[in-house]
Amino acid sequence: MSERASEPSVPSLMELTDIRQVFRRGGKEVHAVNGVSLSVGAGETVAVIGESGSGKSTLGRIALGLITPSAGTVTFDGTALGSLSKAALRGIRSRMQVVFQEPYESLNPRIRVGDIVEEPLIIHRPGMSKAERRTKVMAMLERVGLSPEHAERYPRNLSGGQQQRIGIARAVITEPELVVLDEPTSSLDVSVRARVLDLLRDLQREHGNSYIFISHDLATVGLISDRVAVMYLGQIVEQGPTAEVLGNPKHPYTRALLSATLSTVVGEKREHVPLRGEIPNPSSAPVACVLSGRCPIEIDECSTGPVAPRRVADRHDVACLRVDRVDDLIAVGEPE
Amino acid sequence: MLTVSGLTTEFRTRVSGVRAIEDISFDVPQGVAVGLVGETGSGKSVTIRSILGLLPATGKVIGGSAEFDGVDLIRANRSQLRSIRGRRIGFVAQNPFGSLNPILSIEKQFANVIRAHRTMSKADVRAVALERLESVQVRGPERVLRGYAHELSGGMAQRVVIALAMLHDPPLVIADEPTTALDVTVQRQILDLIDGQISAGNRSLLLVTHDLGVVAQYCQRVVVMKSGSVVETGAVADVFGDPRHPYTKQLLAAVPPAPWSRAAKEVTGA
Amino acid sequence: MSETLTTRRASLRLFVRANPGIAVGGGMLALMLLAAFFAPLPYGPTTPDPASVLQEPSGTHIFGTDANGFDVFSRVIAAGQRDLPLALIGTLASLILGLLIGLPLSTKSPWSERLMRALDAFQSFPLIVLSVTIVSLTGNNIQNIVYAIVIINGPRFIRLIRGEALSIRDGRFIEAAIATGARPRRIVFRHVMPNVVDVCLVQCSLTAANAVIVIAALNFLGVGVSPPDPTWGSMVQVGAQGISTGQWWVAIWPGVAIFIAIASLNILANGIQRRVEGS
Amino acid sequence: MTTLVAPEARRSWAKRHPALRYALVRVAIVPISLFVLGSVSFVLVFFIPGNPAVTILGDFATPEQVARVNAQLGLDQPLWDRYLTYWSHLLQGDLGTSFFTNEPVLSDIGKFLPNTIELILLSLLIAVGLGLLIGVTGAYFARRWPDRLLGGVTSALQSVPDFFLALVGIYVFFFLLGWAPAPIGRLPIDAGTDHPPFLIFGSLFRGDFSTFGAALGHAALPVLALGLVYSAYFAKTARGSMGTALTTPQVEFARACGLRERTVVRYAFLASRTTVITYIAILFGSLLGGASIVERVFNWRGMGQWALEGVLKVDVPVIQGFVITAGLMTLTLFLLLDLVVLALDPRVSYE
Repeated sequence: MSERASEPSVPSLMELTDIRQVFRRGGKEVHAVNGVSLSVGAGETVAVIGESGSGKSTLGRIALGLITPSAGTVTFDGTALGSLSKAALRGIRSRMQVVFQEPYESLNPRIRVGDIVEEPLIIHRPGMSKAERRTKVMAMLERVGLSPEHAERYPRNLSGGQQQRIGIARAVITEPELVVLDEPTSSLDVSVRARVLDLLRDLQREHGNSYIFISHDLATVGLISDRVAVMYLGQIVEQGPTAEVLGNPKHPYTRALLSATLSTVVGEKREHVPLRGEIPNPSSAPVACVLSGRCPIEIDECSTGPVAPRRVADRHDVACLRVDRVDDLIAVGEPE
Repeated sequence: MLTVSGLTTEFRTRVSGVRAIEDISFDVPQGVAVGLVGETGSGKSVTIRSILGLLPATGKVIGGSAEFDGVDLIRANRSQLRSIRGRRIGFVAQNPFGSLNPILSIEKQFANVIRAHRTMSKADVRAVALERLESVQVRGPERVLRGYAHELSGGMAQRVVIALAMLHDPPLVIADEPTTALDVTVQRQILDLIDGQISAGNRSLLLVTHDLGVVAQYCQRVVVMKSGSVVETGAVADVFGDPRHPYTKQLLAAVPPAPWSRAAKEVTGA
Repeated sequence: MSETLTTRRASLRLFVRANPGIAVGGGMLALMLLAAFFAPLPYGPTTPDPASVLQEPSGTHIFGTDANGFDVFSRVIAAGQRDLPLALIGTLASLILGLLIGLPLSTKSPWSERLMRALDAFQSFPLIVLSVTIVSLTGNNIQNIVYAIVIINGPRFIRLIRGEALSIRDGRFIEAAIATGARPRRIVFRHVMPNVVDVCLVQCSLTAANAVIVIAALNFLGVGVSPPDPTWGSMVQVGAQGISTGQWWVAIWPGVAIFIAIASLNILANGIQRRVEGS
Repeated sequence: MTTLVAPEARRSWAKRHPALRYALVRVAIVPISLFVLGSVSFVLVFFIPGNPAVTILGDFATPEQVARVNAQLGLDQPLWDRYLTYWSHLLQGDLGTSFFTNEPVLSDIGKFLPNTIELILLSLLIAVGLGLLIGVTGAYFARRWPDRLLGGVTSALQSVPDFFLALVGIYVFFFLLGWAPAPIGRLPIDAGTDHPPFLIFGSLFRGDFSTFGAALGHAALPVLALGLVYSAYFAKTARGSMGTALTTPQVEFARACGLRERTVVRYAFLASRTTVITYIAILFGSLLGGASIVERVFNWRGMGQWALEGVLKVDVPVIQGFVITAGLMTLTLFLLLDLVVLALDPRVSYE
């Protein structure tokens, strides 16, 4: 494995190696994740970008040990999650946490906000007294921009942004080293989104934790991540430092994703990189480039076998046979 | 074309009424695409549903008017409204799978929409439906026509919805977040399709969205809403170039810079 | 002192205004229970007056008397002592059964799916006949009607609680709890249980209404009755013989009592449903 | 060559027609269910305390008498033998004879079941028709006065036990008004109790209108009592599912396309059709036993009444016969239901 996945420039905290996840759905095999390797450095933010059905959320759950992968290993701080007992896995959860996309659905509607934030302490800090816990909860609420009186409320009495702050408070109260953020801002309005991202960045600065930031929105990712991995049909098609991937994208799919973000500057119409059709079901193991059939610049070789990633620049890997001709995409006209 | 003035709608709760939108006024001129933007709870949806008479049972328009074709849609009776909806105003909703009937074949749904406004033989219905499906770039229209909604992909289903909404060549189309439920790489295809259909027929478009980029690239005029009221109206170039209302400013500032511009800056700077 | 009383009264008024169903249904039920246990009765419900048999309602016997010379009014009121608590106990037993079986079965394993299918088959069976069998076999007394109520309503609770718990377990906040490191027991008691309370409350009042019907039906058939103790169902049965000959009062009054009991429970269920949906 | 191709072809056939495959699997399960049903009805007897012979002979029977009856009933045989005998009889269609009337159970069922089926079908007709009308109207006028009014009517009907409604009906329509005949059976008392099965449908089919009229008159009260009470349950279900269906984006889009309100309601009904049909099947199943008390009130001589009387006397073969018949009917009903739902909904694909 000389051509290992693009490595962080800092000591690695989490290592995902050749992860595969096969679901059986109605007698058919669904390859949700198909040979993904990814490492996350300490204090680093790695963004996993993709559309629905790309396998990015499955990958996030595998990283957390919520799903055991069909193949491949997940190593967290030198420990393989697969080797841990159930109890040990529960114990390690204080060091890795998650924030979900749906702020309201991820909070138990029957539990007061203060108790929700307190729960990780009850589970992981058995030595702590009730008073100590309460103090910590209040401090945490204040830290995420809520007041102590919010502790007595139920989640439904809060706005979407406030609910997501609760989700974040719950996730970081045990000061985990890794937080998986599964589209944490997708369901929030733009104005709220910016402030939640600020909060996430500030928390990282204080605690030095790592983020795996799962998203479909390149603009958001550009604001927060150090490195980006672009996923399509269960594979990483391009990964590298954020500035590289977003500023100098080499994979046709990344280009297509980028061209989907519309500028708010009137008249600044970016090129449209159209893909044919839509993301297919990841039902069979790949016998071709994952984008074959949709790619505007594909050639016959693209459908002969899976395409391995190639290094195109410093820590920038792209799985495409047509890397050199990717600029031709702009010349390609309207869809179909 | 469409003139909305002073539109106010209330929702009845068990104890009292809650005002969802208040004193909404704007125009949709002939041949112009108007973007209606706002965040969650700003009342965009309620506004268009008040105009189209599609409010749920608890909602009621308590003031204002929506003048279209010389008819006030708010005061129009049921049959007047029915003859306008679908024939003079087309409606494209957010989720294509929600919009289509899951149990009737696509052909049957075309037939129902056609026959809502004119009589036509079965063969003619088929011919019209095929032609329309082709015009929205649906692949394999014969097969689609015979099939059901669940067999379609999201993008294809939304194309079918657009074809249904525009069957009678309505001069005004109202689209409610038509791409929010779709995959990222499909969204622009659908926006381009709507855009093409609108400009081809010199129609008007009222496009409801929360995405300012969509407004900037596809609309000429914009109406900005905040908690049930209009805060700013004008040409898109003016409003986006020089926003007057603090809320509009705040909204525009909150949009993250386009990823390529920021990244490109860092690359060149490094 | 009086201040807290007035605020309490004010908040009560507010509650009644916001939850008319709960107030009316619950109030009627409470009234019936109070009357059954504490109301002074004009005649002994089990002491016949041979001198006045099958008398029409009048000033002395406001609901009339039956063929045995019992005062119908006294018996209708006193029958609540048996019917109502029995309905509530049966409901409680059904709820407990539903929780004990429904919660552990709230998984998507093929086994629990199969058990649910078996439960469907059981439920599609004419359960009223089965419950008559069981009550008459386990000893024909009124307490054993609890079995009948549980047989008919238990499966509904199991299905309801299982379905609700299953959809709750699918929820994001359960995944969040697992990701937090919560043990399975904590997830069930802290996260799943509180969220099934709402549907259980609604179902409890519906079940109690159904239980009143079941009790009345069995007693009407003469099952679980120990004469001369009054129950509404057996009173209707006694009166049924006179109905085609015009002695309406013997059967109608206990029937009306059944109707009011069921109606108040249904109103209560609707009220709880509204409140649950509103929140 | 052909043998090599065949399995592959079959597999692809199953893939192309998952619905058909599901239907076949569903039908294939029936014999298993029947076996379980038959065994359950056999085992049921062991839960019955006491000795059937004592039940038959009364408490004062001598041990010799009991032994003789036991031998007659085959109860002295080993359990396994009895089980095999039971099945061999069952497979020949022999359900035994009643302990008390000595009538073959099968012929009793043949006599009483048609009466019950007529009662259930007519009651369902009322329940479904009225229930749909109430439910759909309520859903259409959601939260406005027709909905509130109909909701009240539904709640009231739901709060009356059917047998009590039947008694009120008898008092009002027979005693007070004299519109309905006496509650003494299916025909006037001089016609006796021996009549061909399916009295109402049969006489209508034969064109015997005087019998049809008389039978229909006698059916009016029991059918109304059951139909009204069950229509409340049906109305509640229909109101719920139509209420949901009418607020879907699908209905909104149909309205936005200018479809007539009639068509819009039809769209919503299509969406809630499965729920409605399922509920019809469930009501049929529960009426099978639920009608028994009303049958008794009107001396309808239906299967429910027969079973109820059998149960009260601990007449084991009658109980077994009823269990098997009712089980068989519900099994068939739910099989039909699954197939109908499968045929109606293009989305259902069973895998």
